[in-house]
Amino acid sequence: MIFLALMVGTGMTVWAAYQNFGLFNIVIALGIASIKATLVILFFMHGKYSSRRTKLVIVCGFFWLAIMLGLTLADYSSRHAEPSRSQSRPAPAEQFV
Amino acid sequence: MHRTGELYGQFQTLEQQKETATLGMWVFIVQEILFFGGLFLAYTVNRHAHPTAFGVGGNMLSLKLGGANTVVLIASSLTMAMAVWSATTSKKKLVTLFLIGTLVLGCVFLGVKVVEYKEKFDHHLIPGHGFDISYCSKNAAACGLSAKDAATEVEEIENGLKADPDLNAHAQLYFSLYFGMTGLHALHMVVGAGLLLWLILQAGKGRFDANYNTPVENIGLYWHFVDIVWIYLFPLLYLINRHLA
Amino acid sequence: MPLYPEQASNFAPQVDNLVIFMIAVCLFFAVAICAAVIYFFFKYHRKRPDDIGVPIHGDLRLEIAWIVLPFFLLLAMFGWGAAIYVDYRRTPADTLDIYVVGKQWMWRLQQPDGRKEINELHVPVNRNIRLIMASEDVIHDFSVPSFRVKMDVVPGHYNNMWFRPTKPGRYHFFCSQYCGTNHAVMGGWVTVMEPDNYAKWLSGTAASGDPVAVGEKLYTELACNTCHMPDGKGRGPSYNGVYGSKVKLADGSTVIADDAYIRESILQPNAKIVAGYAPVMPSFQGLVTEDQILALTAYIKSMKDQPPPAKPGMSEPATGKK
Amino acid sequence: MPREHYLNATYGMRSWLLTTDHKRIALLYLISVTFFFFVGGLFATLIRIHLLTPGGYLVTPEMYNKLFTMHGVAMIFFFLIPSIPAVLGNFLIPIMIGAKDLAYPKINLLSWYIYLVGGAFVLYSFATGGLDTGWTFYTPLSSIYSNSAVTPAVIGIFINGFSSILTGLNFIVTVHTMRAPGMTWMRLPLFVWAHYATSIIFILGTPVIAITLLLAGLERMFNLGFFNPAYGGDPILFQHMFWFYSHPAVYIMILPAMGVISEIIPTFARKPIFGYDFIAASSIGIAVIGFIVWAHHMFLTGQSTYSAVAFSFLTFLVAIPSAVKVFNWTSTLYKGSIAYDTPMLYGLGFIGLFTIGGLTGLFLACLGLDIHLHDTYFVVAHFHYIMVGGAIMGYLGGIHFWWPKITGRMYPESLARIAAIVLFVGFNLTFFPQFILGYLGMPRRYHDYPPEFQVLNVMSTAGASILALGYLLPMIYLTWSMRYGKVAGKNPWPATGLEWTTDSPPLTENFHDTPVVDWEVYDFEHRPELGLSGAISKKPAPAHGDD
Repeated sequence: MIFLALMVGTGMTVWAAYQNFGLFNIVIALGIASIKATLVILFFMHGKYSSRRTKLVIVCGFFWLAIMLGLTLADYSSRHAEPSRSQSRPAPAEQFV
Repeated sequence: MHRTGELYGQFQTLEQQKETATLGMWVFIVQEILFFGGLFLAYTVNRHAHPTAFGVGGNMLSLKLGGANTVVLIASSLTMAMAVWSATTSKKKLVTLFLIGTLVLGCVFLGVKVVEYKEKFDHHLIPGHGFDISYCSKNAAACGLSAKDAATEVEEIENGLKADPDLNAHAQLYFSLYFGMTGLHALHMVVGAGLLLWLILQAGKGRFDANYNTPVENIGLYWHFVDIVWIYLFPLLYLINRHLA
Repeated sequence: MPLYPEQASNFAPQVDNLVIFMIAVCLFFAVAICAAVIYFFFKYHRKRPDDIGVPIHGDLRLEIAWIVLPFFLLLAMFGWGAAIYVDYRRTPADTLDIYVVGKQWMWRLQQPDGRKEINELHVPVNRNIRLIMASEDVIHDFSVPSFRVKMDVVPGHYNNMWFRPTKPGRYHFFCSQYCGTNHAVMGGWVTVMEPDNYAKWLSGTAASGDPVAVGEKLYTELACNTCHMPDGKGRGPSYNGVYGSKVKLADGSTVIADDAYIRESILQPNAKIVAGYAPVMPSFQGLVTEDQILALTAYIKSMKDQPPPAKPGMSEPATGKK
Repeated sequence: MPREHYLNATYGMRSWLLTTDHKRIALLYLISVTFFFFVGGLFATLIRIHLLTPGGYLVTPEMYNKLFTMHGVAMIFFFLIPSIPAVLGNFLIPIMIGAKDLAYPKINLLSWYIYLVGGAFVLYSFATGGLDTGWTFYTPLSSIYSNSAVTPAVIGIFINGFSSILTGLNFIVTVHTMRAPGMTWMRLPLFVWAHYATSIIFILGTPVIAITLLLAGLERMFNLGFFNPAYGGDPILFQHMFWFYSHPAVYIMILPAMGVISEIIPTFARKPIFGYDFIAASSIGIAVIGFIVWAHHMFLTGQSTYSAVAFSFLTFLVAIPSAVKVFNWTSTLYKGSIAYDTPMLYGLGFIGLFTIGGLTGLFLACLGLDIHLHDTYFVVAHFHYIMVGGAIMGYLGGIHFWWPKITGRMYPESLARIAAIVLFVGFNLTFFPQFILGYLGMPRRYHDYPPEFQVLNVMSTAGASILALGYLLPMIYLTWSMRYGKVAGKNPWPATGLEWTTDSPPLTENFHDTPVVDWEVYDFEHRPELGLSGAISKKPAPAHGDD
């Protein structure tokens, strides 16, 4: 069952990769991957049937991953919205030789 | 030392011992998540900075090989899960069989990976001095491209250069990440294969049954984790923005 | 012995005020805690070896108090600090822009008019100055303690910072981000000058040496002399007596060999080829800077009184292509 | 025929090198971290001598850069991080919770060997060309421009990371599954809580530094590019990834020391610790919040202003759990029965120095001030107050406190008190002047400085020589006491923990029978077996502390 679902998921990502959903390309690809990963954790790895403590450990792992990715990317994505005056990039090349 | 179900000195009961092993494995997997997390972070930031080069780089990978590998690896996860199931239900013959199946699929995966690496080497896609993202568009014959594919590739590289004049440099970033990420993943596979080999020997002696199956279960957890990493690597490296080709 | 560096920019008083506030708050807590520890230490000294203390397990009200009160103090520190930081980052619109390049282990600083200095920076007092900074190799950091400013200089990025010097004088600047062997000597001086002195300094030429001499040096350094020989027998025309004269071009037209023409010939040699010569000169675009071009031009100018070489087949003195 | 214990149960090299006894592994760690402490200390001595004069004539600039880099690498990765957890934690956690050993004794031994292999790589790097990148390994200096032996050092630290990870894994699982009957979470000694919090950081942080340094190493070895600006990579990304571990790593160093102090203070004030649950919770709080403050090391790299403001705020937040601890320790002294034994002197010294270290941290968290103070000697002074004044004071306090348990013998008390005071004075004289140096603008990592900074540098060097003496003393008398010290009983102080109910030194299985805990933590009142019949004023305490 799970195996079939995973196979379908794989097929879908490949198909989706050839479609253009604009910004959503990445969201869709990663969304499907996440669904697949969740299936593996819940069923292949028996996450669904394990103790609350184990579940907490798993959630912690992903939560910290989210902290690392989230806060770092928050820096990168807010760099272009500086409160200072418009940052006209100085003409490079000649001035900087 | 690996006598079936032996109680080690530091424990009071067998349940405590088993519980400890499972918890330990999960904690280990959590640290693996963060380990690969660093790679995913490096990937995300660099892709964000150079989307064109990463798109062009991604299209240089073989979707056929990558896709086939995904199927192989998920299948190996299935056989691994079946092996764990057989162990917990004391089907001793089946355990060995499924474990061998997992190992074979794992080796197929690694074999395909070697073929892919070789191809990248031939196509001058190893970062460093010889790197040339446009090598195949210039030497279609050497890369075994059909006339049509070659034309597509030439066009793609031209478009890429228009959007990103420094395409060749930035594509090296992509391929560094490609080799870094898949290389570390493959390394984990190799370790996993070693563990499987040991498990198969133990299973052959009929050591695992409903009472004692912790090694099968824990190595299973590890194997599934490695599978999950690939589930993310495949779309990130091979798939995103395929359509741009 | 001074306890703080000179206050020489708009930021210095702001930062020092905040520091005084922080020291006051922190000193209060440090003294209170140390005093309490020392007082209890002696007051509750063990009298008999088998004495035990009064079993007090805690007090919720106290715990809440010392979570909430410090929180508000911290909030005040954070807010004040953040306000100053935003000032640092919000560059005013009317700045004098200085380009700064860090490389192992020197600073090159360039005035808006193209004038360059090494490890020296001259700026007028009471003007908003913006530094636009890039690195050629590793990460550096431009820091002027007397101005209380500092910013990393990162390869692949342009980082900006601004300040307004408020007091004429000479102030140390340092490289503050460890950058390899000579990190400690990668520094220099900022000279803050009255505006008219600054203007004088800008127009003066003495500071950077005689441009003719600089140009002559460049002339050999860039190997111009290997083609443009004075006797006109090289692969390129001679400079002698060229400046200001008419030059006949390969397409039959003529131009006056002025500053603009010389500049163009250095950067785009094949645009106007002198009659009788082949278009073999490479472009120096990106290899020479504007002030190097100025120096080269000055040198070429200085040769205008030399007799032009007589070259058979040429009616006019040959020129131009460097 | 002497009583059998873990030290004399078996003999010979093999019985030590292949031991799985957590107590013996702790002693193996004790020897190896002490070795690295003296390696790092030697570098520090040379640094201070070099800085006596502006211009510095002792060593060349290259050599100076190597000295401070190797000082940092040896001290941070091979002394401070493993010191308390791997020595005291290893020795005490199983005994404190009433277990026979850690959950994975073999993995425990393995992590010591991993530590040795990592250490060997790093020493190899020191010996063959040294290392001059700064302990922070910032790219592209480390990955492209440095000419020193970066590759083996990076490999060594990468390997050493797994030693930390396995130790943390062992502790977490042990605390969860190996507690003796009656040892509930709320009866755990605060030392165990602190190590639990530390282990969280080991598990969640260390893999990130491993992958980060691996990527920098690959960049150097194979021309790959992850952070290389020539390929369009971003050196600031390296800093994000580096500090995601390396800031929490500061808490790896200080949290266990806080755990030690939380044991020492109630023992020598002889009363329950004030606000047990708040101290326990603040350990976890520090571990968690400590993970979301890292970019305060990067306020000046050009990270976005919004991000800087957010990180500054979060950094201020982490001050609160630390302050809660200090307030609670101080309040514990109130109406105590305070003894002046050496561990207590270290404990109180810790409170003072950690308070200064913590409060000066606020200056650096404060955005407006960090611009001026960043990368100056102010930072150097601040983190030495935390790491030396905090972590090493805690470590030495703990070593003295548990020395009778570890060796079965007492150290010479009066000599030890003198050493503690010498250390305190020497430390302050070394590092306090550096705060002023920093505010005056002297950048860190300078082999050469303008002459106006000389007075303060001379003071600092003078202090360092006193400090060095302070470190040599315990080294000598502790070694001496192993043979000649007074024999200690089961519970010389006396203290309330489970570790004090067993023999000194304990037997290999720790306890004769599995202990059952039926008392509350740090309770002196209802423990007749401690032999404390002395008077206590039974008046309920008025509910106000100090401040």
